[in-house]
This record gives sequence, structure tokens and C-alpha cells, in this order.
Amino acid sequence: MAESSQQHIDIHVEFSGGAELLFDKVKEHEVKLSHDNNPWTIRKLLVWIKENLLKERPELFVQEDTVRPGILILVNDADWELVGELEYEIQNKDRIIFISTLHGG
Amino acid sequence: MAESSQQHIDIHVEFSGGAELLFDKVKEHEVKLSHDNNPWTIRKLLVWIKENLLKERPELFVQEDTVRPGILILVNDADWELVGELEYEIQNKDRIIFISTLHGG
Amino acid sequence: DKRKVNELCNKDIRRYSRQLILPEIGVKGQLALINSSVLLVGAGGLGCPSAIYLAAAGVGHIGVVDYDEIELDNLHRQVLHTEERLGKSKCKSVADSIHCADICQRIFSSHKDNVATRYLLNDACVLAGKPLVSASALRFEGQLTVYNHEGGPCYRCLFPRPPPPETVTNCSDGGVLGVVPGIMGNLQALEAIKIITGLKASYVQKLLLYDGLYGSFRSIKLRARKKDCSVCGETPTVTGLIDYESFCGAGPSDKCMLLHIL
Amino acid sequence: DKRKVNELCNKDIRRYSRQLILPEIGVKGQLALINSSVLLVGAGGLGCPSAIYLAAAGVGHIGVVDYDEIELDNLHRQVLHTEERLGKSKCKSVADSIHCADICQRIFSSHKDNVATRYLLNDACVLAGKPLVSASALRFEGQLTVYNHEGGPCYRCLFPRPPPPETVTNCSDGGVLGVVPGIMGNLQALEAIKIITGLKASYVQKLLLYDGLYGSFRSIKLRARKKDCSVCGETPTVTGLIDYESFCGAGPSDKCMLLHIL
Ligand SMILES: [Zn+2]
Ligand SMILES: [Zn+2]
Repeated sequence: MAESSQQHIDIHVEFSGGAELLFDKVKEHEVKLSHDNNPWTIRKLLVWIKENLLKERPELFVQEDTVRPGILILVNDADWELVGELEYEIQNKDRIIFISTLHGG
Repeated sequence: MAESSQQHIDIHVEFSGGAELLFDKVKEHEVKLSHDNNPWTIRKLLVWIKENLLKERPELFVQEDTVRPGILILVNDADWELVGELEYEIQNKDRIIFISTLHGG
Repeated sequence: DKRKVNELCNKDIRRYSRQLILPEIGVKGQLALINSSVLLVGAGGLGCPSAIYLAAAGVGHIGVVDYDEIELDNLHRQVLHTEERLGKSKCKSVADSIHCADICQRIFSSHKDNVATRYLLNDACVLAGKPLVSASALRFEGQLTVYNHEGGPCYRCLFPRPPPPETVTNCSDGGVLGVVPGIMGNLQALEAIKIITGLKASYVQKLLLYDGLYGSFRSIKLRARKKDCSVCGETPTVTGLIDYESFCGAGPSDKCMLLHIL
Repeated sequence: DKRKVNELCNKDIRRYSRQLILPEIGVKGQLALINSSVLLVGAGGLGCPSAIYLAAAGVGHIGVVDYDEIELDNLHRQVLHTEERLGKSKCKSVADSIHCADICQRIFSSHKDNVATRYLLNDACVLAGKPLVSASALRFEGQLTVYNHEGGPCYRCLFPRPPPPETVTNCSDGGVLGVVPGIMGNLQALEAIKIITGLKASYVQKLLLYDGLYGSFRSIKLRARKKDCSVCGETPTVTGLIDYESFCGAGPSDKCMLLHIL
């Protein structure tokens, strides 16, 4: 793809349903991922988020190498299960959303 | 623009809020407008709709050379007033929506 | 009874605790709600749910304007009214249910034409400098916008000329699924609550279109306030209330519109 | 009282006339509503508005399950309950307000953990072949989806493992603006009405995300039913109800979830 000539990929990362509380209550993040020879997978993004965006209590966001149960990941408004989950290769301009399921009413 | 080399432009036309009742209750229409040397403006589209899509009582849709009062026109989800109203030049893939304002509750 | 409340009593603190702990509301927001006044125009399918949730949120002064009496075919959507109250005033029914002020005067000469009422209320709000949270519902569809607030348009900016009377379909003719005005009335109440508590209203210069048949919500960008608007523009020609009946022409009758003036 | 109604009486025709004239509903849809049964699990912020609009639409049999008593801090969102009924059963309060069946048994051993309840209800619906209209609301946000219907996923397809108990925030801790569950509960009622009347449900294999602070609605495409799901898959391991408390672990208590089983 054309991105290989770029220095980085730009993606939109969003947290909702309470997941944003672990990120200083900031819901929307514009993220620049510097390009190296290995593709940016969701697996790799989770590590990056944990090291760069997460403000507190990492165990409430990631467990082992994936998100903790109860968080849904969306890639461009579709369930990540439809695109390969952890192995999905992130493209420039992708919108990745982490939704904590609400329990309340 | 690139469209000049094409034979037609494809647009999406939609009616809602009751305006669809004048169009056999069909809300969404995929429309092919054959390309000639004059640009397709909203003004020209209204004449085309009246001649090709409208099923009944044209006076409830157009009056003089514009839509009748109470109908809002949207171009790509924005009020047509923001893009030039009758003189707006329709582009390939545009979404043009006609909304009749509801009175009820 | 319009004295300003400056602090929450213990009972209020308990009653509203679940919304008080929201940082966006807090004590300041709750006090704003308690000291606020909302006028509901129409105690029908939109007015009933709005009244319920505005009262539940603690809005201190709710006025209701409606001249209609309760009929059996109202009950599928006008959920504050009951079979026992058939034939009674809708206004009184709302007032009895939520303990709001009962302003049931026939304040509009043209109360049976909702296009005329819409222009009247728009002009009244512009002249009084109040926002207008306007919604409507018909069949499975709903529309909502906030007029005359923070640089957004008023009703006349969007619709300088009234629609021909024969194009206005009302709930009696077109039908409406009851829960659709329920959803729209709740969304109106939330817009009003946000305006009262100083939060940003979501539908200023935007029109929300809801289609319940498809579960689709779409938000449309509207024009800004028009400089040449006859009531909110720079050189208005409408500087007081006019004869709205003759402005709009005679039309079909239906009065299920609802508007809030804050 | 579960005899099937085959025709509308004159009073029904008048009462429901505004929705009867909708071609999508009609006499057939109204009869389906009158002959339908809906179970509301939870008579709180979501259950109250759902109950109101399902009853108003003519749903013939509404069951309510709730073991809680009415508290003052419920009233800002649980709009069928009143100050006069403080300390009384929520179930009974709903039943008294809308004349529904009062099924107030404590049917869940783990009634205080709503994650466990969610798995229990999911499994019960899958085993009984019933759709589940599920919603939740917290702070200014709401979520809604339909499980186990027309090839869409069940709750376990999406969440094979329960969330750690410490990650579950409830209304008591997180707060909620009352009209947000009002909006979500109304949307639930509309989904249920569409399923009952044979219209296409809008949120099968879709998740509606609502953020009331921004007025934004977003619809997300979910996975289909999973072949390897432990309850709705091809070789299920869950073939009867299990011990949900030990499956989910001890957790924070809150019971303001609502679900419909049709
Ligand atoms: Zn204006
Ligand atoms: Zn499943």
C-alpha cells in the first residue's frame, strides 16, 4: 500500500463506555505510529497503548496479551472479530475503538 | 474534474419525513444522470425529479422553480443553503436528501 | 414560589445523588435545574415524556400549555394520561401527575394550526431571547433541533415561508407509533437539561433525523442564523407577535407539537 | 388469561387507531401485540419507560422481575415509582401503574450480580429460543443490542469470559443522568414492538452506542453467531442453567439492568 513510503501511520483511537476513565477521561486520541518494517497489528497496538496512553490500573484494560474480558474492539465501526482480532494489520486512517460494556440502567 | 470523461454521474437521492409519499413511498433512489456539457445543478435536478421520479401531486413537491416551503434539501448531510442552493453543481456520488418537516407528536 | 434556591437540602442530595455525582452536573447543575423554568407547549406524545423526565431531574418550574381534552386514541402515546381521565384537560392531567404549574389558558388565537403555532412560538422565543427545543414525530420518524441558541438559526431562518396547509400531515391522519414521540420527547428533555446546566446543546444548527423503522439516527448540519431573517436578523421586520393565522393560511388541525422555552 | 385474541373490539380500534393506521402495524400487528408476552427483568431506569410504552402499545402480557424496594435515589430515573411508594416493591409499583402481571419471585440465586444475571438470562433465552433485547445506561452513555435473534450473536458469542468483577461500574458508583436510561428503555420497547409485529429488528448483530453528552448515535456491526459458542454454538457445552455466581465470581452489586424475553 501507499503507506510504505510514509514515515508513520495516523490512526484514530477512541475509548468509551467507561474505558476512557483509564485514560484521563479523554475519549478521543489522534495517534501517530512510527513506521518500521513490521506491520502494526492490534496485538502490537495494545502494547503501545499500555506503554504510552494508559494512565492507571493496566489490568483493567489488558490481560495477558489481549484486552480484558468485557471490552469490545471495533475497527472502522465493525467488531474486530470480523477482521482478524489481534492479528489485524492496522492501516493508515483506521479508527480503532475500545468499548467497555456498560452495566447499569 | 474526473467526471467529465464519464458518460454519467451517479447520485443517491432520498426522501424522508413524508416526502417519500409522493414517490410511491420509496425513500432511497440510486439515480444516473447522463452527462452533457451543462453542469447538473439542483435547479436542473428538480426538473428531472419532477419529470422522472415524482408520482403524484407535483405542487406538493415543487413550486415555481424551487421546492415548496417546508422541504429542506441536504447535500451530503448539510443544509443546501451552505453550498449554494439552486445553483449548487452536483458531483458524482453526491447524496441529495429532501426532508419534509414533520408536524406531529 | 420563584425564590432562588442556593443550596441543596439533604433530601435533594439523596434524591438526586445519582446525577449529582456526575461531574458534568454536580451541585451547580442540580441547583440550576431546581431554579430553572421550562414551558412545555403541548401535553401530548412529546410533552408527556418530556414532562416526566424534566420533573424527575428536578426542574423547578414546569409550565404546560395545552387546550385539549384527553381522548381514547391519545393513550397509546400520551403516557401521562389515563383512561380514568378521558374528557379531562390534558394540562390538568400533566399537572396532577408531575406536580407542575397548570397554565391552561388558551393563549393562542390560532391554537388549532400547528404551523401558525410554530411561527408564533419561534417569534416569541426570539423576541424573549430564549432557546426553543423543537421536536416532532409522525409514523416511525422523528425530527429534533434547537432554535435560537448560540448562533444557530431560528425557525424562520430555515423556513421563511410557511408550508402550504395541504402539505401538513398530522398525527390523526398519518398515524404514529407511540414510542417514537416517547424517544423524541426524552431527547428534548435531555437537550433542555443540558442547556439549563450549562452543558453544550447537541442539536444547535443541527437537525436530528430518526427513523424508528430502521433504527437510524442521522445528524444534519443546518445553516447558521441568517442576517436577513425577518425576526432574528440584523434588520428584523417582525418586532412583535403578528397574526399567525393569516400568515399561515387556514390549515389542518392538530396540536401534537411540543416546544420548550427555557 | 392467556387466551388468544383473534379480533379487535371497538374500544381497541379506537384506542390504538393512531398506530393501527400505520401500514407496518395494522390490525395484524395490533393483534400480535395484544397476544404477546414480554418479560421485563428489572423495574428500574430502563424497565420503567419500557413498561410504560409496551403497555401503551397494547402488549397483552407484561411480566416484571425485580427483587428491589424503591429508594429515594431511584426516583430521578425510575419514573413509574413515586415518593409515596418508598420502601415498597418495585415490581408491585410497576404492576400497580400499568396493570401488568406481578412476577416478583426471587428467581435468581445470584440476583445481586448483574454480570451473572446477564449470563443467566442469555442462556435461558438461548435454551428457550427467545430473543433478548438488552440495554444499559451509565453516566451519559447508553448501549443497546438484540441477542439470539435471526442469526445474530448471543451474549456469550461476544463475551465468552465474564469481565473481572472489579471492572463493572454500576449506577450507584458511576451515576447516571435519568433521561439516558429513559431513551434507551424506549428504544428497547420499540425493538420489542418491531419483533412482536414481525418487523425487522434494527439492532440484530449491531450494537447501538449513544452518548448523550454529544448527542451522538453510532451503530456498530457485530460478529455473527459463533459456531463454537458454548451455549448457542453447534456443540454447546452449556445445555442447562449453571451456577452463574461461581462462573462470574463475586462482584459489585447492582441490578439496574433490563432485558426483555419475548
Ligand atoms: Zn431567524
Ligand atoms: Zn452464542
